[in-house]
Amino acid sequence: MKKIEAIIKPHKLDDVKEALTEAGIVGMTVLEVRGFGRQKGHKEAYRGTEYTIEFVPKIKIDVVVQDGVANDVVNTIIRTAKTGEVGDGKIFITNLENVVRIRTGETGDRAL
Amino acid sequence: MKKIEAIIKPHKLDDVKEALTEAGIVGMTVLEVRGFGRQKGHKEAYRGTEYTIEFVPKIKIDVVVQDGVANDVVNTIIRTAKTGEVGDGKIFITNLENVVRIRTGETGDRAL
Amino acid sequence: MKKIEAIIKPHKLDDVKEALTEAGIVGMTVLEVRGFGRQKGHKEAYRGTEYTIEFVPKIKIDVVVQDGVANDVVNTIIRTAKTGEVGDGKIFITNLENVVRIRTGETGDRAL
Amino acid sequence: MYCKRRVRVLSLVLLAFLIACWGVEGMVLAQQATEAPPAAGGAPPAGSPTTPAAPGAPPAVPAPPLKIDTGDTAWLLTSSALVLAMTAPGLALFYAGMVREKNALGTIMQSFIILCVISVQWVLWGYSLAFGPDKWHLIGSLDWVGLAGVGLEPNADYGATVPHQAFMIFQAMFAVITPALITGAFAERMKFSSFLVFTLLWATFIYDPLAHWVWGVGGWLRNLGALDFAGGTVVHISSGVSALACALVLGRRIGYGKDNMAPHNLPMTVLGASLLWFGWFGFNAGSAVASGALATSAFVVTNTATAAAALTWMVMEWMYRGKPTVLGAASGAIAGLVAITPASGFVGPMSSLIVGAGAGVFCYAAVIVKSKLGYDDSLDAVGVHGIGGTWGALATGLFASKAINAGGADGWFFGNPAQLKIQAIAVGVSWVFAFVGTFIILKLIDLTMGLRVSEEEERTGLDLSQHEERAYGKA
Amino acid sequence: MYCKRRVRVLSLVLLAFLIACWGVEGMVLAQQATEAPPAAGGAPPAGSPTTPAAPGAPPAVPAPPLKIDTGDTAWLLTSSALVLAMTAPGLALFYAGMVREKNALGTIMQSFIILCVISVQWVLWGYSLAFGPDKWHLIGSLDWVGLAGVGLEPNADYGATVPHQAFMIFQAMFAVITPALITGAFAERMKFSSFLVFTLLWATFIYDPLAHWVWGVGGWLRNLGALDFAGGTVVHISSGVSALACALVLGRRIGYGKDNMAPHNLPMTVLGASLLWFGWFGFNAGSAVASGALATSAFVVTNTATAAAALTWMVMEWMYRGKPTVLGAASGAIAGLVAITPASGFVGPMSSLIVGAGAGVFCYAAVIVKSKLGYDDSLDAVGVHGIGGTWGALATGLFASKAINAGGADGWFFGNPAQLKIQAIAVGVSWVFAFVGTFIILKLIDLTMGLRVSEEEERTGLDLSQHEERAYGKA
Amino acid sequence: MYCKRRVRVLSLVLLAFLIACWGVEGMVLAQQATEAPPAAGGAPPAGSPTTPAAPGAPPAVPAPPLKIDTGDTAWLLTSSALVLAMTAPGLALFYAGMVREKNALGTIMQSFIILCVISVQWVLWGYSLAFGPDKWHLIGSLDWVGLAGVGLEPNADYGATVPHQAFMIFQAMFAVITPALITGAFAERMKFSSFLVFTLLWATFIYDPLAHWVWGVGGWLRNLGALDFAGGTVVHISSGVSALACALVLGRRIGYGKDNMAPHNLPMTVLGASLLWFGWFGFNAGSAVASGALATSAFVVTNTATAAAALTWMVMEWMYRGKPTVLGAASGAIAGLVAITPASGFVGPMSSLIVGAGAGVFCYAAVIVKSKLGYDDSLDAVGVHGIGGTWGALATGLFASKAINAGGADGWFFGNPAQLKIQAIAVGVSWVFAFVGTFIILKLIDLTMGLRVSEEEERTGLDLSQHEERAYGKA
Ligand SMILES: Nc1ncnc2c1ncn2[C@@H]1O[C@H](COP(=O)(O)OP(=O)(O)O)[C@@H](O)[C@H]1O
Ligand SMILES: Nc1ncnc2c1ncn2[C@@H]1O[C@H](COP(=O)(O)OP(=O)(O)O)[C@@H](O)[C@H]1O
Ligand SMILES: Nc1ncnc2c1ncn2[C@@H]1O[C@H](COP(=O)(O)OP(=O)(O)O)[C@@H](O)[C@H]1O
Repeated sequence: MKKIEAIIKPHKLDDVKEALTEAGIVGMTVLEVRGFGRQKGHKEAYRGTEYTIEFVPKIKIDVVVQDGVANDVVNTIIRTAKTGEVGDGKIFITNLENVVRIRTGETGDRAL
Repeated sequence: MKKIEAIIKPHKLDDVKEALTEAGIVGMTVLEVRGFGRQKGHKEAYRGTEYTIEFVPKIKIDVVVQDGVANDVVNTIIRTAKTGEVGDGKIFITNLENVVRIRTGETGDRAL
Repeated sequence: MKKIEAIIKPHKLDDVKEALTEAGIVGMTVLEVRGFGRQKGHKEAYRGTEYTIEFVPKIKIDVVVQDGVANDVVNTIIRTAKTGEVGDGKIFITNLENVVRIRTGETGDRAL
Repeated sequence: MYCKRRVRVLSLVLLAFLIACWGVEGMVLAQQATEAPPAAGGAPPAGSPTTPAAPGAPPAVPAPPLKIDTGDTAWLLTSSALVLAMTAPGLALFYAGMVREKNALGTIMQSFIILCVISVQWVLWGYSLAFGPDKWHLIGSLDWVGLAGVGLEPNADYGATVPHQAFMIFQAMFAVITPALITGAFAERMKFSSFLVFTLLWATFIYDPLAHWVWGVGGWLRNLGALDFAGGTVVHISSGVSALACALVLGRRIGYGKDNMAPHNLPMTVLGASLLWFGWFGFNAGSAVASGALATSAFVVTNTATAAAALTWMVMEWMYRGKPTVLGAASGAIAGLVAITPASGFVGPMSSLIVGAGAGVFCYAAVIVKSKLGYDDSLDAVGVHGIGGTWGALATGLFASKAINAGGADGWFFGNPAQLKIQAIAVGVSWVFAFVGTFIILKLIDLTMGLRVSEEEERTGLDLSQHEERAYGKA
Repeated sequence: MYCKRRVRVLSLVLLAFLIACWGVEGMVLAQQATEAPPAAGGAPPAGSPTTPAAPGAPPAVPAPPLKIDTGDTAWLLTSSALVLAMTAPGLALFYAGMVREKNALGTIMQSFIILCVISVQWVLWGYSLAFGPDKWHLIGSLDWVGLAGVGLEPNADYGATVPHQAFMIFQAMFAVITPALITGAFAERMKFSSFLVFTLLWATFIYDPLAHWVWGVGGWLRNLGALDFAGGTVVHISSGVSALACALVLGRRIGYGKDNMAPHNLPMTVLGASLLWFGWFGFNAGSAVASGALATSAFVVTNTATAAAALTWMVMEWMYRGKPTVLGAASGAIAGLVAITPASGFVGPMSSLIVGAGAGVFCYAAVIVKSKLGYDDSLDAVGVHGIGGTWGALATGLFASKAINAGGADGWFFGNPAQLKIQAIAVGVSWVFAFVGTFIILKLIDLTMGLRVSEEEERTGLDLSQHEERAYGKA
Repeated sequence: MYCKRRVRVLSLVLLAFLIACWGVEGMVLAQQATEAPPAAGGAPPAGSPTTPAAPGAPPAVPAPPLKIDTGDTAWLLTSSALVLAMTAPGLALFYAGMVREKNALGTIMQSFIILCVISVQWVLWGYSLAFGPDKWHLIGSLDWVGLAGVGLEPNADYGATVPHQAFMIFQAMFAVITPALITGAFAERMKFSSFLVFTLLWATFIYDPLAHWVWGVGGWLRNLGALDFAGGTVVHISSGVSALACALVLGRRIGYGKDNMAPHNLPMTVLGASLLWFGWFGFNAGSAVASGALATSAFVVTNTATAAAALTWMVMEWMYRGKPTVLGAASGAIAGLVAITPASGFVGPMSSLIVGAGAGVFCYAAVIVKSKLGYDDSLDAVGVHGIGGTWGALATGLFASKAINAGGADGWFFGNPAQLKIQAIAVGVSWVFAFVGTFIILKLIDLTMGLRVSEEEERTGLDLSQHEERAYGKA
């Protein structure tokens, strides 16, 4: 199994989720993160003080899939999360040793 | 070393934490995530508008342990986080190359 | 490529980020987590009720780098995140199968 | 299908409304007719414990038509608005800040909807039951139902210088806040529909009679000489004791004593507490039903007792636990406001320091003791209102002075130990009546529609389970 | 370089200010001169629909110098403060709670800065246009520009017992809140600079004339006999209908109907709604411009209608959707406040129950219908203020009674069907005038400076794009 | 063990309280005796700068017993409640929104507990020091300690138509808010216990004497003819300058200039600012100690100056930095309120526009300059209150006019340049006195108990380190 971690722009989450669902993915885990990279942050000012905020809000999606469909999933994410502008994000792929479904104790591909 | 990532129901955190502590685990890292899976979300309505929220609040626990105890840990989590209903969550197990303790610079099993 | 996950004290984030930037790292992803370990938590009280909060606020930094610079990065983090007191945190190193840049579709080291 | 049903429901309601609208025409006409003529009370104006003349005022001359005083009316209307602000946003936020995030809206809703329900109940029958012409010294008659006969002329009994409706609406705000105080006891677990039924029954069968006994002309506790300037028995003991019944009948929240139930937003709670303090000036000083010396005195002692109680609670906590807390200071302030309420028109500023300090001591002790006894009075309605109100009612029997209010009485420390006994009777009666009455109402509801939400709903929280809303949405 | 520019800007501004300061000396002197002598209006006091004598008051004797009544003035000043609190914090929070987090500050800012802009506009020329000596029954003259002639003596036309400036500042608060209500329609997408220009033009060309027609001595709708106690047409229809024009001209928010646009902070919204309720007592009861029977009556019906409307909305929702919501109850309360506004000085408490219930029914229906029609009135300014105001203005024609206010008129249900026709005319005129006028202003601004922020700015949110601030900072 | 200690503490306190309760009986009795007889001041009523007769009022006839006016009293009580709301929740939220989340409660607590501490201090000795019978033109005597002799009859010097205690409690709210304003300077780093001691010393040794000099009968600055209607010197200069001393003595926060210290909740700050605006009507218009022309005038100029200042600050920022900010508009409003405070009973509306605009310009400049100078006045108490108060006090010397207030004086622009000199003296004296006095108090505390929390406590935040609470709990 592969674990696919995708960092994307927040407003793309719905599109990505729908596309993945259509592609037959039934589970994923999502969290809010702050990204630092080529995309510039923004300025803020409060009375006399100015701050440059270098971190940009991002969404991270974790999807665990069978080895066979990993490529499809990556491509689906690329297709739907892309705007073509700096800051679209990255996808990290790791090998997973095992998966367990807590409810049933099933392991491996059957746990997905 | 193994990294065990468990996605569980939020109200099970205390039970899991206690069971792991009893099992001799001295460290873990916890974060709030939103899960998408077989468990259904809920509806919300604000004046004329209705939303279906498909993401469910979950807790993710990261525990890094020596290879030998990984199985025990997984079983402890299954035992304590299980309610038997859809949405109990998943456990992902990955192989870890190394661990470092920042305070001392120790690495490997000694860093845990 | 290696994925380096560092759990650090929140007020050290700026220092670590700057040091990594100076060391030539151009991207990272940051999130807020709660840690449980040797460092003690704190007490809170509300009217007649007292709570012991065992989880401590921490920051997790994810940095993905080429294999060659992983060691440097780890050392940089150790150097800047260390206070010498319990709770300075841990660094976890995993092997990564692949990285993709969503904007361009580039993979591997070029995607960083 | 579903959609069609909805459209049908909507049309039906619209139709029903239009018919209702037409139908009430007659009733409205009839009512207006009774509104127009001055509702000149037959009885001559009498000095009464609740609306005593300001010291030094000329003795009331019987018979001449009562005249509205613009200053008195301005103060009473201002006070009514202030007391409204006590319930919403005041109490709503005070309580909501103390619950967990998942119950924030459900808790706010309880105060807010009580404001709506009782505002209507009061106009329709509540005011009549509480203040209408006396029956057997126990209850007001139904003569004033729908405010029939409650017009814009002064009523000699309840405020000789303000429109009768001004007194009515001021009292409406009291009737509103009292059941809202109870919600602190059953926070985070009561079914919304059952809560609505409870509120309506409680207001009608507990609050209205009790208000009549203590404040209504002819009420038996009033006749007995019990002093309760702004509601120590009627408002605070009644709500605090009913809160105890609620906590006992409903039982503890799931996870009580185990899960972290820390307040989700203490700045919200302090905001609520501050607005309560602000509004309480209307509550106490407005109870003079006139603007002048008595209102001023009530205002001053209210502020002094509150400050003293907040400091006392904070210091107690500091000594007992090691740190002074913000929630403690805010709770102490509320305890002080509660305790000074019955005394506010009868005691001087130095006495009020002691009344306040006592509130800090007793209510803090009550809250600490509660956590040992193990019943789950979630937001300490018992400890603050039940104990604070009891202390305040008794303290009135100690510190009351005719030098402050010639229409009142002297307390023990001013040479009249009998007053303390009268106060004790009023306290005892209120305790028993409120506890037994509330217990019966709760049991009735429990047997018919059930009191608590299901376990899963409780875990999910009231916001989603009862209202399908979340307090803090994420984009 | 950049830094130097800044320093230069700063010095220049300081200099300019000092010169201005000196320059206005003459003007100020001139104004003070006109302020000192009593601005005794030439016309004898006349019973007027907006400031009718309290029932039973002795008939006004012509000629003797008008005397300030301390009670009336106290109530009017209190009311002015209450109405200020309606806009900020009331409306600001009510609206801000309903938008997404990224627009929270931008939404708050709109109400807050309108308070500032109109406070100045009103003193400089707005009051003169609205209430100044009549021109052609259509507009006030410029005689009172800069408050020339608006002094501290009573003005017989607008409050014979209070300083003229007290009436002026009370009305200022009405002029403030009206454009602020509109901001609900274009929330989350309007450019700040364009919004400022819109506000100033709208106040000057829509609000001021309309206020003159309905409330100004000589105004043609007032002469027609249209009843509008506290602003059903002037405030609520005008803002609600203008909101419709805004929603249509600006178009929908990006992602409307697709993205989750759930309110980011409903406790904030309920806090705002509660403060609106609190402040509305000043709005309606203050419109008696005196403290006494009429103010009391307005106070009572305001509270009753509001409660009835909140309950009705909640019940409608419960039947139609399956759950009673907190936002629904709060929205219903506002709808009730809106509807009772024009009627508040003319109807009795039983009538007000129906006015309130009607508001709950009609406004809820309007909100449901909107979501089918597809225009994006983001925070339902049309459904609540447009529909609620229209219902209230018409209901005044049904339920008004001279038994409540001798200076008013009877409505249909009290034997005078003609009044409903007059009300309908006033409603129709307000609708057309506000819609057309707002449409023209918006189109002018759209062609010159543009109305909406860019797509990227909208996605980022108003807080960062318009103000470079975030509502909730993280350390 | 631990538990036993606690129980013992609790019992001891309860016992102590009961004994105290008994013990004070005598004292209370004694006090009541002095309360009862009318505290008729020997001196005939005199027009005084702080409580001037309304223009046009009949000249005061000496000797006849003073009569309480219900309208005046209603307004003064309302104003007292409004000023209370300025400190809590107003200022508490205004400041708390600007700090980091970890200090939110600690910051709220400072305002809240000052309200409690000073409410008690004022009743016990503060009022006597400030307004009691004069000693050497420098301080009030201790004759009125514990409010002895401060009864419910009017006092000719301080309000001939309201109960003396009404004036006392109104002034109490001023004594409360002044030290609370200072807390902005030492936010996020002061030890709670030291802060309490500081507050008590500062109130007693700085505020009370200064209030006596400017407002007390016999006070030397009052005798000099210095005009300060509602507290430009007494409240704002004194707090602003003391804030400067605090910022200098305490030093900067850890991480100042490096860490992100962005406000954690700006909606909370705007809510606070709006409530300050709302309450300030009581502060300024209430300072007329009567309801009528003067109160109305103060009300109008307060609103106008505030609006003008908010707009000016916003425009300055827009030009200087490129974006108008919400915090800027709110800050500008407060600056305007500060500046108009001393002038509010003496200037007309057009003058107030300039006073307001000046506040926007000067205070914004002060805030910008601060960030270059490098001292850490965390929430800009110096820039807003020190500079705004100074400008307002001087502007009073420019724009005051006897046409507005016959009991006042003319300013430079109305032909009396001498007034500006008097104002300048009062400003200078206040600056020196407040700065030196505060400096000494701080040094004393620093040497004995220390001023700042430890480094680790500061990093953790005041909420957990000083109070063991968190503002926003997570379930
Ligand atoms: N080396 C890295 N390790 C971890 N996360 C990274 C890394 N580089 C980029 N990211 C994440 O990807 C996001 C997008 O990266 P950025 O360089 O801004 O744009 P792009 O991917 O389009 O080149 C960042 O905000 C950060 O969250
Ligand atoms: N393929 C997956 N990848 C990542 N996370 C997943 C995946 N499938 C499920 N999850 C996580 O596990 C949670 C529980 O999954 P769900 O399908 O609802 O129930 P169950 O595990 O009982 O079958 C989800 O909410 C989600 O957070
Ligand atoms: N076995 C573990 N698995 C995952 N996270 C851990 C583990 N041990 C420690 N951590 C994380 O590292 C943080 C610091 O650990 P702690 O034991 O307190 O201090 P130290 O690393 O200095 O010994 C913890 O708060 C937790 O977030």
